[in-house]
Amino acid sequence: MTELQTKLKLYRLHKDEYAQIQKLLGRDPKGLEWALFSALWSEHCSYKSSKVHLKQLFSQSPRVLQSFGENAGIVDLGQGEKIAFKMESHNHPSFIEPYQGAATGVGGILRDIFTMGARPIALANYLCFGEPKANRMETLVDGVVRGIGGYGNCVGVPTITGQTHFHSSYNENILVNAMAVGYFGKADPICLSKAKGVGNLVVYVGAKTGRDGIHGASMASESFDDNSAAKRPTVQIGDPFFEKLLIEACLEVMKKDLVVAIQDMGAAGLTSSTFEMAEKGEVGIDMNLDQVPLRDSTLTPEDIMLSESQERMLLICDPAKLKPLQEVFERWGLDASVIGKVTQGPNVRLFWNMELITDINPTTIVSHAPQYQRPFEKYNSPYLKPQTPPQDTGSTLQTLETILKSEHGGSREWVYRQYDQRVGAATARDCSDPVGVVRLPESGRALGVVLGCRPHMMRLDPQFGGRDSILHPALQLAVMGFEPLAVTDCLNFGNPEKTETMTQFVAALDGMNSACRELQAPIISGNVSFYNETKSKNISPTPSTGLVGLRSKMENLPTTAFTAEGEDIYTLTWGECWAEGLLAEMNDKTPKAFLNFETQGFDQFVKELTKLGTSDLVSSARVVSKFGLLYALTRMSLSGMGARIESAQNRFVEPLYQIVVSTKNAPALEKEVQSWSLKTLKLQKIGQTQKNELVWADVKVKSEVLNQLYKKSWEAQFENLA
Amino acid sequence: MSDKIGVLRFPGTNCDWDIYKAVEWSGAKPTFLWHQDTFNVEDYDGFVVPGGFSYGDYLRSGALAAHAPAMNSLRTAAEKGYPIFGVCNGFQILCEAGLLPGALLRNAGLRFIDQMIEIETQNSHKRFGLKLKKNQKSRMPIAHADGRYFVTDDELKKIQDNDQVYCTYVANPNGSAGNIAGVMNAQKNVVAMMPHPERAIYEWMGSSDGQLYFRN
Amino acid sequence: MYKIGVRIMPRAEVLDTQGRAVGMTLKSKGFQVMDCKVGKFVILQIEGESPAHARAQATKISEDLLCNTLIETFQIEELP
Amino acid sequence: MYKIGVRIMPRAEVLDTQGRAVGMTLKSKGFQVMDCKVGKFVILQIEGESPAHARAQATKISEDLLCNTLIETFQIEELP
Ligand SMILES: Nc1ncnc2c1ncn2[C@@H]1O[C@H](COP(=O)(O)OP(=O)(O)O)[C@@H](O)[C@H]1O
Ligand SMILES: [Mg+2]
Repeated sequence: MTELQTKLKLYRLHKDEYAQIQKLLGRDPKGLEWALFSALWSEHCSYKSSKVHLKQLFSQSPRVLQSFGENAGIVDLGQGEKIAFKMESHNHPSFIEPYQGAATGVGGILRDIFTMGARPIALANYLCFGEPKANRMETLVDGVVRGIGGYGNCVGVPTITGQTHFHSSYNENILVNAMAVGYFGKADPICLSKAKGVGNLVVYVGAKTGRDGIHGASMASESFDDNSAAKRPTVQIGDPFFEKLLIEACLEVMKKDLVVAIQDMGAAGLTSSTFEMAEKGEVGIDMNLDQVPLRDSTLTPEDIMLSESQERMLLICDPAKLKPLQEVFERWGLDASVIGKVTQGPNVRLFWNMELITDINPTTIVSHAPQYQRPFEKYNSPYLKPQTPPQDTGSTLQTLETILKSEHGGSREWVYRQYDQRVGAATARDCSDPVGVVRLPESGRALGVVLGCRPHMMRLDPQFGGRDSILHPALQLAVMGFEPLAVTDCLNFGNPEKTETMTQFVAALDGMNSACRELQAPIISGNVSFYNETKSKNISPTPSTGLVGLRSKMENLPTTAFTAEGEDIYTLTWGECWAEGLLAEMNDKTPKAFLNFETQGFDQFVKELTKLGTSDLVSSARVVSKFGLLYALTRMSLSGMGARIESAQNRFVEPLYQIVVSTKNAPALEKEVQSWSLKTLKLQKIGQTQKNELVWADVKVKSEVLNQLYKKSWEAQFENLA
Repeated sequence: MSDKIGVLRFPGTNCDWDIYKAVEWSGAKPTFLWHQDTFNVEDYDGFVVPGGFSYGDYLRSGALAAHAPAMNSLRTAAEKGYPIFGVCNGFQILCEAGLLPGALLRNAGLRFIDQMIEIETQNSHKRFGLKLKKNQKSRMPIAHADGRYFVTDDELKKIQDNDQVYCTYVANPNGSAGNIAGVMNAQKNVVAMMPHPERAIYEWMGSSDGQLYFRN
Repeated sequence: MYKIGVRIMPRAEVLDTQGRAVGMTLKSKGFQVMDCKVGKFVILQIEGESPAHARAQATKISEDLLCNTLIETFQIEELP
Repeated sequence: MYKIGVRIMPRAEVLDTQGRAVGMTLKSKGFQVMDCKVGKFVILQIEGESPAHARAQATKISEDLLCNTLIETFQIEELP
């Protein structure tokens, strides 16, 4: 290898990118510049394969105060309340060191939220694991769950919802996506990351810089191979205790108006924070790298610029306010060190012991990062021909038992029991419900958080699966009376240099985007994680989503299980779409499906449903999901109240979409639904609630038995994790 | 006239506001007390040490917080008979500070547990739970990794004989000795429990049984 | 400057659940482990006039803070 | 039967979150502690043919199970 080739490999730059750098600079890159380009032009920081597509996203609505471009999106809830939220992946680090990988994933997403001035009030996590018996899987599941709990519990932010999926495509590439929601009350300012004010100081706060995660950003932009083990020494360690101090101190200085701009040091650490702050503010920065607080005195300037040590922030501060700012941090036991100042610019200049070592225009690195139009094909769904769903075959009860015992149909209580779901004393619905609910402190209204993306739908049809990633959670919110407001996402895909991956990516994004547009629920923040590929095998495309919804009051919140005897049970079914879904996969069958979705009127349906969900007409409700209607009814019958059902519907085919509700007032419910005049919607009475037992044709089984099966499956799948 | 309640705050305390709001709900007046500052005990009618992860639970839960300057004042308050209430990490801190008998070890299952549980009152407390009746059941959440109450067998007998057991678990979730969920000192002014009554104030929280622990 | 190690182990009468769990795992993996106890090890760099002085400091620190003598015992050693 | 101690400490280059918090507290209490690291100590009772054999077992156990070599190092000693 030539010297140049070695260098390109080390810094993970393509030779075309090198040519582009030469052109931009008018010379060869030198010294530290290599590291800067490597970090900021990595897929992770530059979104170079996805940007052209992300630009098309529906991202605005009258409620949106901040969309892409800042650390997190912000939505106005009215009455002086706002929320910031975002979701992010930590897949690669979690596969290497599951505890720390997952923990630092939570820490990172929390920083993105409080950087903006919002106090974190809720966490959620979306997890995809391989088959339970796959190599290391038990260790990975254990470590990831402990890590998420270890961090979230300690910082004192409740985890209120999540999802856990299993599939062989994740055997060697698990997904760990974490979402955080932050709250602004009437008096809380929004803080941005735009540096400004020539002469203002650049202040470094939080943990000292160590060797953690050097080259992390560019590592996350590569596929896994057998050498991954050798890349290990860069494990980042998270300290939730330190983060808690940082949250309190940062929110305090923001509230006291002591900062001009603030940015967390996330991927590519000091490099991305410095250059992005300067670039956004169209100013220069002079920074003395020798003044960066170090944990390890042998770090070189390059190490310092690339370190991903956790729990660090970069602030811009008016010199007159430095003293009070430092006092706040000191009170919380943290250091705030001046490491530079804002200049006229345009260049960022980095000094090492008084010597100028880098002098470069931030625009060159940030805005001129490459953007690729990676090849993809037009996606055509194979499931558009009308078909009638297949008939039930075999023993229904046996099939139900198999489902409940499997890793797909069993309880996730083992997971969420390890999360503090109620710290903050605001949780109204915890992880045992699909929608997590917290009370908004000032107005007392309810905020609902739910995650979307069902990987088995993505495997079936990435375009419909993308649409489903929005519609399914939106329905879950609506039926509980929450108006779906906005969306964050985490687009986990394989290698974008492969046409197949890009085709899936574009199709999924198209599905998501149309759904968001139809519901007027914009995507306002998110993250793309490409290269989820190990030894050339891609994961199932997995665009996980997080939706937030607003409910005007806490009263009449439906339960997700039957609670009262003698209530009438109805299904509300939208259109004719269906899929054989997860059960077919479990039986190693290629699922059949009909996915020609009727969009006309769906937005009205969601609106009407939201109103219904806040009325007193619905006692309990559930969106029929994986494994179809029988499984949904089973889930509603676990806590002692069952049902007697009469319906000719296929028990296990998954309707897209269908909702089960129970009501005390059947005539009023019927009248209400008829008044919507939606011709695509079918209302059907299917039975009544009754004590202790679920009965539907040949199925006749006690709630208690179902509950046992549901709860025991985890132990059966993971012997050592009971 | 409403009670003045001092609520201690350590680095890493995260139920401080939850306790603050519960105290406020009860009609008393809460004031935060900062770990680095000593305080004048006469300015208050009682004290709460809230839950959380003081000092990240490093070394042992509550161990580092037990040495804060504010704890010296709290010790004075304890000696003078002021009512003091610890919840979760507050319980751990009070044990580590020697204000309550015993210690809290890692849960028997070695994992953090968040769960709605039921406890049974054994003895009421003059300020934090005066109206609680013996054998009265309350539902509220636990959320802890180190909740296994440990005392030597002799000591266990002593605190049982001396009516120092405050509440017990109906179904022991963590391996606590004598199913103990909450305990008092010999003088019965210092009391603490692992479950979180401040997370069970309003029906929408899933239970409002925690009210009795704050309201007199 | 002296480097002092403090070894902190659970008392015999306290059930060491962590040790028990590790021991069981080891046995199930076929290791001939009859017993396992899990404790802590703390390394302190102490400024002091003499080794004896540093040791005395470490003892005080251990009694005050590092060790809860109700449930743990400790042992001090000078490290190279 | 041999009694083997395994001392497991965070790697030098890795952040020791516990040590940082404990060290801070010790300093604030006025102790002359310049640095503090917190690790684990595991005592194993091992059935083995010889001290060397027991040590070898302990090493294997440490590598396989007790120590996460990504972030920790370990050291083995025979205990009396
Ligand atoms: N990783 C996780 N973190 C928190 N909660 C989770 C997690 N995985 C699953 N859950 C919760 O477990 C419950 C059951 O999961 P599942 O059966 O997949 O969902 P659903 O109830 O939507 O069918 C859900 O309410 C979900 O919120
Ligand atoms: Mg950020």
